[in-house]
Amino acid sequence: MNLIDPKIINDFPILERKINGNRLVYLDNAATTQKPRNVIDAISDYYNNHNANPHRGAYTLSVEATSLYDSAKETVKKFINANSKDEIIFTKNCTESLNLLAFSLSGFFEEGDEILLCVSEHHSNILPWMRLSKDKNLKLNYLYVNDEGIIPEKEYEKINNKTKLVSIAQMSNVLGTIFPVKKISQIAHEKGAIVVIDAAQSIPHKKVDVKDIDADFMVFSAHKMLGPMGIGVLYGKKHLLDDMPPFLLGGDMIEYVYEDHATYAEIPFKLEAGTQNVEGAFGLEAAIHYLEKIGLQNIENHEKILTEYAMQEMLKIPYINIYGPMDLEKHGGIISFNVKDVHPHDVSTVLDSYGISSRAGHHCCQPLMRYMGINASVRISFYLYNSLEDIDVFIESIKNVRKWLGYGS
Amino acid sequence: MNLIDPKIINDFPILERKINGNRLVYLDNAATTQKPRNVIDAISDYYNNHNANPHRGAYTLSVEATSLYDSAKETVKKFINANSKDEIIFTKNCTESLNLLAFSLSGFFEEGDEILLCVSEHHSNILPWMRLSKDKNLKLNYLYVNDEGIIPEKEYEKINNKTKLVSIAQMSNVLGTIFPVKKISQIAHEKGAIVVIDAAQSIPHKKVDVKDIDADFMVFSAHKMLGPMGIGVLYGKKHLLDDMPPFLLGGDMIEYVYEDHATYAEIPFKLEAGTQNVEGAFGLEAAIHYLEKIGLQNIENHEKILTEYAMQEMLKIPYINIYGPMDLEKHGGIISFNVKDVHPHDVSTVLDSYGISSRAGHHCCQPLMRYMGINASVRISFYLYNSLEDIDVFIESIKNVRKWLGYGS
Amino acid sequence: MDLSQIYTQLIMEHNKNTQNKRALDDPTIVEHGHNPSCGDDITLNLIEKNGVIVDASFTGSGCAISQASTSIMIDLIKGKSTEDALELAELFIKMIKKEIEDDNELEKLEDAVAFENISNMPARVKCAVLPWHTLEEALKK
Amino acid sequence: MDLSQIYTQLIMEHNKNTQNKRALDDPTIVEHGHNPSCGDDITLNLIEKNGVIVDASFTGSGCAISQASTSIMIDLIKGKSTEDALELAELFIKMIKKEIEDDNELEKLEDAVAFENISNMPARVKCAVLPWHTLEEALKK
Ligand SMILES: Cc1ncc(COP(=O)(O)O)c(C=O)c1O
Ligand SMILES: Cc1ncc(COP(=O)(O)O)c(C=O)c1O
Repeated sequence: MNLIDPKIINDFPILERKINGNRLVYLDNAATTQKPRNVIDAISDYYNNHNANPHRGAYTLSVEATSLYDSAKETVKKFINANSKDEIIFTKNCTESLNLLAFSLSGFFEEGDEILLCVSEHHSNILPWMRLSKDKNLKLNYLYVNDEGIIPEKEYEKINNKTKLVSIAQMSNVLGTIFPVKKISQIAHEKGAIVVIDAAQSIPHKKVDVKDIDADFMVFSAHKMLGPMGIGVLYGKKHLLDDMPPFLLGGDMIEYVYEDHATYAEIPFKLEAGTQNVEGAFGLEAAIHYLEKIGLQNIENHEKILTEYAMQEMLKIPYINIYGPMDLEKHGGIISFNVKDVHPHDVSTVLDSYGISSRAGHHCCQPLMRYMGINASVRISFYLYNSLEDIDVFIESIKNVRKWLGYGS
Repeated sequence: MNLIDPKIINDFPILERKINGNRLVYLDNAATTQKPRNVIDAISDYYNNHNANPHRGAYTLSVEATSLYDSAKETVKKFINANSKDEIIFTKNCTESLNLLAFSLSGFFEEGDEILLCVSEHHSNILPWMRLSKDKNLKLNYLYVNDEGIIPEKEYEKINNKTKLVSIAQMSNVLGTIFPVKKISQIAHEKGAIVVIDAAQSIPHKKVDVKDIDADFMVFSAHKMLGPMGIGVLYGKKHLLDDMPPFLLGGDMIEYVYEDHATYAEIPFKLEAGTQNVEGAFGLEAAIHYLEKIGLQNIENHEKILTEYAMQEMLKIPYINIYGPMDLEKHGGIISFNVKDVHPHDVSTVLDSYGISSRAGHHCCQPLMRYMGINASVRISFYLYNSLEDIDVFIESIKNVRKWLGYGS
Repeated sequence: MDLSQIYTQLIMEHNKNTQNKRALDDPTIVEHGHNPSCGDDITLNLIEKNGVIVDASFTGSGCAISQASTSIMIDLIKGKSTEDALELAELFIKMIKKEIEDDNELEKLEDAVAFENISNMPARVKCAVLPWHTLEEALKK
Repeated sequence: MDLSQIYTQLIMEHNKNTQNKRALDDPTIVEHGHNPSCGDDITLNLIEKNGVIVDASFTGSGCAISQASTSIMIDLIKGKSTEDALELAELFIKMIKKEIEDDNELEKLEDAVAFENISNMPARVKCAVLPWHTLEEALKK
């Protein structure tokens, strides 16, 4: 297992920035990632050379924009190993993808049915299902994790014949746990439930294959995988998407519109209303090309080395409390922790003064925080452009935190 | 009244492109607009120097991203003369803004209430209200236009005490008609109705003041006003936004989330779920700065001159049939027409061979097309970078259309 | 893009041809086909007897490409067996997708070969294939 | 950003100070204040008699900035009339917004002036003003 060639940091212009006089050490990749030059250039290229409204025009530019948009779908399709590019729906972010699902799947549920989540879900993978459950009198159930952030075997017994949908993140954005989604999908399918995979934190960092998982739906955001903001993905099996009523209504998703009724187009158009973000699609495609050039397996290995090193050094510091699995096979490149006596926000402020971007708070996972009995935590998260030196800077800086806050050490 | 300095075309890199060997004459501005260099550069600058997830981080980059995002809201607020930047909600496009409204306003309606649109509305301003009407047993009513695309006085009698909402485009994207929205707003308010202004086609081309119109809500898309794709705006009066339940649910729009219930943040956060498109906001701000540098009044004048010239030349061609108002005071820079015996798509294809981007079809306005008794039309639409020469090229080319299709002239 | 490869004389003649564009008495199969985004809208009328298409016509409206393609298709399928007609439809669609390797195969399409170049104009492909898709729907029922 | 301007000795002492962080018997006003996004969460207890704040304390949890700001505020408002306390709140918020022109005005804020530099750290402003907003809510009821 090797680290990625450190020269790739030259592909990321923002990493030349100084923060408070120090080199930027960007460790908030779970929130959003920095962009390589080829993605930034793709966006400029799009507006400099090809911009038009796709799908509607008979003229050259519009045809070009349409074909760029379609090509991006083809690239996403291959990236996740879907069957057809019509199974790829572009949204504005992972959150919209999940809202679309909760809305358009509502017809699949009957009073008393159960929806099962994990307690570690992001708010975006809780709230839409909560609203749906209230509207349709469903039961919202949770899988609970153990002290190390692992779901114990016994929890899976909650998947029963009443369970109509299981929606779970493949990787927790707080604990870093990689959940066994393939197995969960299999159990859920045995009980006849629909399986939704929130791949927001996994797909940027490892190869994800919808067929292998046998996901019915999968959602993620471009901005967490080197791509631009403002574009997200919903994957769905064709026969399921075919049966779903549209979510947003408007231009480009219709067949016929009358004053008092309307018919809708086929997928994927049915689920994409209004002018689509071709810039975003083109940028996402460039990001996927970059990821594939580096190699997903290399990225996964790189982050494993970083995570192992960081954990090892952090465990040496007695006043640091780390959450999440100690078994690194089950742990992606996200580490949540607390420093004794110091509030996470103060930790983050001190780290920032050394150039380190870290996140403090509930990480949009209040139910998990409450379940763990904490208010907030500090989180660092890695990506392909991080280095062992970044971790050294972090370890050195974290050792200064308590001093700044007036504690002996 | 003067034309804008033609040198500004140098600000738009794409206008150097050749289409089928000819200079690009981009006349599909009602669909989407081309971007000036300062907007394209702003996007690069954002990713090269400032990118982070806003609102959640205590570190420098995140604070910067937050302040760029807020600054964009402040700029939009001033641009439309809103009271507070909290009245500005960013969406992904005008279509999402309208869907958000139809969803979040549903509690304002009771069975039997009426929603009033104009027959010339874009599908995006029809379908969300149609679904709402079906769900809540409301009546969907239309104002009809006369032969010139003007709403006759008598139509306004349809605004009555049952009318709970009037949603209307300030400018029709087919007819080019500029509707008297201030007057409509006044009549509607007298009857106690909520007023929604679809400014998608107006705000890029003239000064629009929400206070002057007294709009309760206003919606538009950045991509039609020199800004990037993937970002739209919903303006709403604060007290109305305050009372509205959220539409999309997820990260960043919450106060407290428990396993079985949740409370939501204040506006604007409540209405903006998930990671927001800071790139888009920053790009939109750059677009507004560009528009203000040129001056909205100058843009309006420029387009008036172009429209007048184009109309004058087109009226000389006997086999061209123009739709929309002949009174140019009521007519923005959009001209819809048909060429005798030739289907609009063929017209558009022939124009494209001369480098001209025009649009053919129903322009997402099927009810209007049906009302006018046509299947489709050709549309040309102008913006600040178009010139009298562009119109000359168009007029010359349109004269060749019938020949290509095998007609004598 | 060379317009003259698209708006050929043959295609323009068929666009204006009203011989195939007419009502048909007692059709045995009527199939409606449309491209909502363009507004192309045709109704294909067929009289099928013992597996042979003895007469065919169409009504509706649309662009020159869709109208001509429909008219040329009707000339081609009249008198053919339904199997042969379906085979032609498959061949036409393959041609448009540039999936035909053996150029000799194209000969079977006769005048319809005039649409070979439409694949260079992605926005108009739908127009050219509309009648053929409609034919497939009609015969597969 | 200079950390030593933020994490001053005074602020750090108040952060660790437990004198003002305690329950209060029979408070006449109890107000809850929170920053959901940070997790800062305080409960302000006041005993008001004849328009004067005779005792005050707080409970809850939060970052050093919010804890210290609350503690310093409590020292400041104890013994003050409710009007004076509200005036101080206004002044404090103005200071953070950099809206104070006359530096002499700042003197009234005594130790709370230690938070003047927090305006250079927009992410932490909310923490510093939390107790003051909570006080306003408490007294305006
Ligand atoms: C009048 C009008 N309203 C709404 C829209 C929808 O805008 P968008 O497609 O950007 O959501 C458009 C443009 O397509 C329009 O012209
Ligand atoms: C696990 C998980 N799901 C969903 C989301 C929501 O993504 P977005 O904010 O891009 O919609 C995130 C990130 O914020 C996440 O970490």
